[in-house]
Amino acid sequence: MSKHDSKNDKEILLDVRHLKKYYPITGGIFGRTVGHVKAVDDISFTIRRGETFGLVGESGSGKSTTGKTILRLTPKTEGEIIYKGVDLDSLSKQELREYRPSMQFIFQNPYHSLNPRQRIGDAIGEALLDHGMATPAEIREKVLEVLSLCGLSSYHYDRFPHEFSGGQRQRIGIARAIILNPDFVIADEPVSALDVSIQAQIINLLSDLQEERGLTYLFISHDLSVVEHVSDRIGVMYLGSLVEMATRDELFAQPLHPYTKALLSAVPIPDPTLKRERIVLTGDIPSPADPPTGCKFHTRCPYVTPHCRMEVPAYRDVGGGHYVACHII
Amino acid sequence: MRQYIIRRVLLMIPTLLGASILIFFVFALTPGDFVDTNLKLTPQRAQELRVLYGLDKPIIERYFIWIGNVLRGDFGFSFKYQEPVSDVIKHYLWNSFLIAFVSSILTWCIAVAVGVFSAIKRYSWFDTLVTLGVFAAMSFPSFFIGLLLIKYFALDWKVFPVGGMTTTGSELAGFGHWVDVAKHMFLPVLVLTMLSVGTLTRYFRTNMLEVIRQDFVRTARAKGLKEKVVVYKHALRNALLPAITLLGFELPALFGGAIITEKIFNWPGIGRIHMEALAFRDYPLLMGLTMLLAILTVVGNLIADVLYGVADPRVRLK
Amino acid sequence: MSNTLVEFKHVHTHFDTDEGIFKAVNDVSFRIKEGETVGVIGESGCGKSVTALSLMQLVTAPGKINDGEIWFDGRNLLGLTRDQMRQLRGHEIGMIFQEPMSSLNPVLTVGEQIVEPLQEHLLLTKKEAWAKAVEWIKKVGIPRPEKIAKSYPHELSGGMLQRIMIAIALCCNPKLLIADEPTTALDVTIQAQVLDLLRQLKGELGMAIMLITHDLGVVAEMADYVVVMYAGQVIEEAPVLELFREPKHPYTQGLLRSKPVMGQRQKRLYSIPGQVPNLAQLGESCHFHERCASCMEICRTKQPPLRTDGDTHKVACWLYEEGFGHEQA
Amino acid sequence: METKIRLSQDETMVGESEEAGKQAEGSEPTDSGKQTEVGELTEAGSRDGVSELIDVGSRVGVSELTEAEKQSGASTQTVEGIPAGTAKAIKPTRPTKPTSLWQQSLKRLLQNKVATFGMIYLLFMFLFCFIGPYFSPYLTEKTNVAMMNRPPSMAHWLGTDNLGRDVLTRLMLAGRISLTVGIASMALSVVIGALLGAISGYYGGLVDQVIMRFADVLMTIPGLPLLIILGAILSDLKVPSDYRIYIVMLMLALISWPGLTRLIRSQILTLREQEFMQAAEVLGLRDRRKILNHLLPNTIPLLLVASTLSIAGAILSESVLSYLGLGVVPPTPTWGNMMDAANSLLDFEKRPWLWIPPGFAIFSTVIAINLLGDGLRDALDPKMK
Repeated sequence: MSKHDSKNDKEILLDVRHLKKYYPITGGIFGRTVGHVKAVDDISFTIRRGETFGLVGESGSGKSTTGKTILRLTPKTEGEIIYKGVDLDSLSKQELREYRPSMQFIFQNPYHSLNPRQRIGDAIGEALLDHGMATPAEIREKVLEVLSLCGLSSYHYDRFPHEFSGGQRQRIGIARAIILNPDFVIADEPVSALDVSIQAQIINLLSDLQEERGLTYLFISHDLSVVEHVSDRIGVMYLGSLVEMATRDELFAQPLHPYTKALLSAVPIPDPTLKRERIVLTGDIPSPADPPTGCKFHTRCPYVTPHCRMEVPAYRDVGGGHYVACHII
Repeated sequence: MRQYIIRRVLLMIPTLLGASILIFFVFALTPGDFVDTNLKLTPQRAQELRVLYGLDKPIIERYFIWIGNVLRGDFGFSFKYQEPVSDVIKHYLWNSFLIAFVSSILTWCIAVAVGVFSAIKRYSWFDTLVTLGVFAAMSFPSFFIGLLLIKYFALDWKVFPVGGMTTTGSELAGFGHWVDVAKHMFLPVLVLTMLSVGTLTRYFRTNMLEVIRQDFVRTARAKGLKEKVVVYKHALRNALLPAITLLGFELPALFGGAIITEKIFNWPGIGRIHMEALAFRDYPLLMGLTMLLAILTVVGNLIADVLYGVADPRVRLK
Repeated sequence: MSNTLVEFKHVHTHFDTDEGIFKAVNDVSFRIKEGETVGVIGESGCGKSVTALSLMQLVTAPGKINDGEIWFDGRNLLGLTRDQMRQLRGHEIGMIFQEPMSSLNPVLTVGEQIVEPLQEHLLLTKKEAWAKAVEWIKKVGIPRPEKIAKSYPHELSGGMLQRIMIAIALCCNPKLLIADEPTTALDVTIQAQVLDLLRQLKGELGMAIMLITHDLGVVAEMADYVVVMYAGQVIEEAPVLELFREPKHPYTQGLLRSKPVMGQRQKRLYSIPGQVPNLAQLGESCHFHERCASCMEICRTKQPPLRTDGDTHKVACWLYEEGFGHEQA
Repeated sequence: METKIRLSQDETMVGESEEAGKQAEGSEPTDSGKQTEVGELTEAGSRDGVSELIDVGSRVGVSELTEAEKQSGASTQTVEGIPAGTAKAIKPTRPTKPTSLWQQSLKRLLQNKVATFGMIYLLFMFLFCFIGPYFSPYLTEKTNVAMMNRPPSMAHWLGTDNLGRDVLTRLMLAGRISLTVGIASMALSVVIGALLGAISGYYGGLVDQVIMRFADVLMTIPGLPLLIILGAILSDLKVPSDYRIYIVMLMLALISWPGLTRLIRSQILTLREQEFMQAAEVLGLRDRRKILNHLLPNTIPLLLVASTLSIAGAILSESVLSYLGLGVVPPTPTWGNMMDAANSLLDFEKRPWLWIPPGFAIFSTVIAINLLGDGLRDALDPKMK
């Protein structure tokens, strides 16, 4: 993704500090809390304006929960979310509503993220009306403009979601998000439910929009090849914690954390001539309800030491903005 | 699982209390009571009786007396039968249970067989026939079926007795008695079965259709198992699973008595007692009966949930 | 030259629904040799799953195999009686599916579900079958096989369940294993484990594998020979090395370029425009012509036959017919 | 097993709501973004190839949609080796009229022969009851002792009753009352049920607990016994007969609103978990718009089916009550109280034309409503089965 020069891209748009999201497990007769599912366990990272920050991880890594907690779709347990210098939690319900247009979200499942009984024109234009950013007269014209921007035609305005394919519905979801002219968009697995050829169309659309409108993305995905293509900086999550974070080139050129190395080697490459020595992790992903003690990856790590079992490794910068949480590095 | 049951039992208490309040005040607030129905009494004698039965005390006080007794198992005293309510209930309960139990067994067997079979033979004539039959059974007013059966089977063709439990004045004992009761029982059981078989059949058919579409049924076929093993071992077992909860809901129907059917067939069960108590405004008996129904329903719901837990390994092992 | 195990000859499987007749499998012909892994790739709706289900004759209503022959081990399966076919399933042909979490009966223990085919096909006694089941659970790499045999499917992870499915499919030593998107629902690291297991078992048992997937990486890694399907038809087939080195059909070329590949970053992804045509309205034309960059007049009117071009590389495109297109650069 | 009918009718509804309820709780939000494009792309959720194809094919006139695709895709394509954009653009044909889900449901309903038959029969029943009497010569209802208890004849198609009134005309007039009571009590219980269900479903917390506990208490007492007790009390209060109808409506609504409340509540809970509601949250829409534009339109299908089926329940309950003399009492005729002619042995055996027609009227109307209700459920939302 090319860097965007017009705005001062050094400004930090989003600063997440020690974010935690615990789901209580109830037990006993009166349903008191007997434990926690640590879905997001002390995550910190920053995103600069115009940048695409990739968040990659497998099931149960907490990447989607992170996205939803940042936008206050689910209440957080601890930590701060500073957006454009303002702590989102200090805002009242009404104040938060006014901030909503500038932070948008693109959902993973094209079939469930659109109201089946609402025409797509209304679905896209509804928020503009509700925020008073356009008068009813202007609505149709503004929606048509954003429809063509996203590769859809004017006569789609009155159509209903069930008349579109997966790829087109994702375009509608994107149009609905960008019509509010947001600065920051979280894309939660936007292309995972699509076929390869349609995936490429949506990825290209997202990068065009970033170039034209200077958007900043938090791109969440389990697909490493897609994340490598779209991101400037990438964070790798495992069982609720950030294990490594670096610029794209550095992360793929020399991954440090054993999990990142295993993850990169596990991705099948569409090149039969390539014979790679693959690190195959043993065992299964532990359940987030009772994570292993010390470093959470120690149960599957090929380089495990007694120290890893006891102490949680510190998440530190090993030079040049390359963060990693591992004892043996 | 155990904690879940304890929590459910604790939750039952407020619900039952609420029900008892509702029942008591529905009766207490209505003008007139048992004493009024007996017109022969002089006003002065009537007042004496009221004091005797404690009807003159303020309502709230009467409620606590009543609920206090109920907690000790004493459901009060029936005016009409001049004996404790619990004895009246005990006496007639088993008659109702008899027809209800037989009818339940019949209903469940038919419903499972017909429901499952019509699900397997989905677009056959049998399936459409069953669907129409199900809707007919659900739409019949209970008393209408009863009257029709009596008119044709009892009066015109004289195959079954018109009503009652035994032919009047017969001293048959042992086997002969039971044959006689069986003859009397046939029509009421038929009515009760027809009324409930509709919904249950549809329930099993829908469940079966749902299960047949599941992935593991396709896996069973991919394993090369015989079709009847696939259907009756894999699919049926999963289709019957949620049905176990319905056993719990049967409880009130088993002991609560079928008010209309027992009235039409003059069957000496709880249901008919219920109607008579209404006619005589025998409120203590009515309150006892309705409270019994409430308890049966709540216990039935609990049993339904517990059975589901026991049956489904996914819940049992949580 | 190992002889042919499976041969599809002009197979037609159509779905007669109220929205028209869907030609899911539209005149498909290809071969699978003994001990060979054939990868069948294509996007959603290209008919790859239905082709496999046609071989197993598990096509559910309203689908029906209308025409063509499916030869297996010297017999035309469509000529067999219902019971003869049933005896083949699970004995000569094993099959595993995409969703391991829902492919096992939730109320039966894992062991019971492995024992069934053993007793049905190998006529083992209950005790012998149970012992063999435990042996197979160990063979597919699951620790504590005795305990696992007695547990229920919901107690196991996705990866373990897929291993159980593999045990079920292979326990009667079939000649062919059909794997319909076996690792799509699994995490990358677990997918690597399952693919390794499949390779190891193939080495040991030497069965042929029909691997159905949409992931080009998995095909490149596993398959010896690749068949590309689009809109119910085979449009290209070739040995895996040749197909990846020199794809001939524009659709295959487009697919290979649209997929972001780790380590080979492109500035912008090539994306095939448009989407898969409606299978109920397929005319007498090359079904890809609307999306094809090098579409010619004839493509719009006539369907190209599948022609061998070079010794083993077959392609169905007018560019490779004499007198029409020019030789591809 | 009267208690069973009402219970079982409720039970099927409750059964459904429990199913929906179960989905509402759902498990901890797993974020496995697995690329199960086959599974996820198919809304209907059935796994095999069929749905994958039907989904692909269901797009309306997909070919002309691709034209729009092409513009955005091809124009920015500069890819070595493959000449860009040589294919001529296809002129987009005028697309068919957009079909809303409601039109699609109507089409599916009309295709369902059984449900359409139910609808036509109901129409006939309404005309028969509300327009019929004007054609009957005996509308004035004067009792005519000379014509007492005549069997069906050319003059009186269904004979006359013990007061010499024409049974057919009375059947029509009775139908008016029975249908009105059924529909009115349904409307009442739907309004109460929808309102309380929406409030407890949307706002939850204390208000939800209070409403739900109250509904539970009401539901502990099986419907029919409660109805009979209320009916008995009603006759004690010596209410003038024309007011009785309204009180019977009130009673029927009183026992059926808890079932509806629970159904609507679990539907709202399920909807709130849907992604398009989270999208509404992200877009910062006001509560009013979330409820009116998103929650309500998606609840109406369930409401439509539940109210249709509750009419059937109300008519059945009213007929039982009136038959026992506890509901609407003569002289206002309803199908139920016309049946008490069967209580005297003589009428019952010798004059079946007195009680069989009203019984059949109830049965046929209720079965038509059930067929229509079931057809509606399939047409509106196949998943709602």
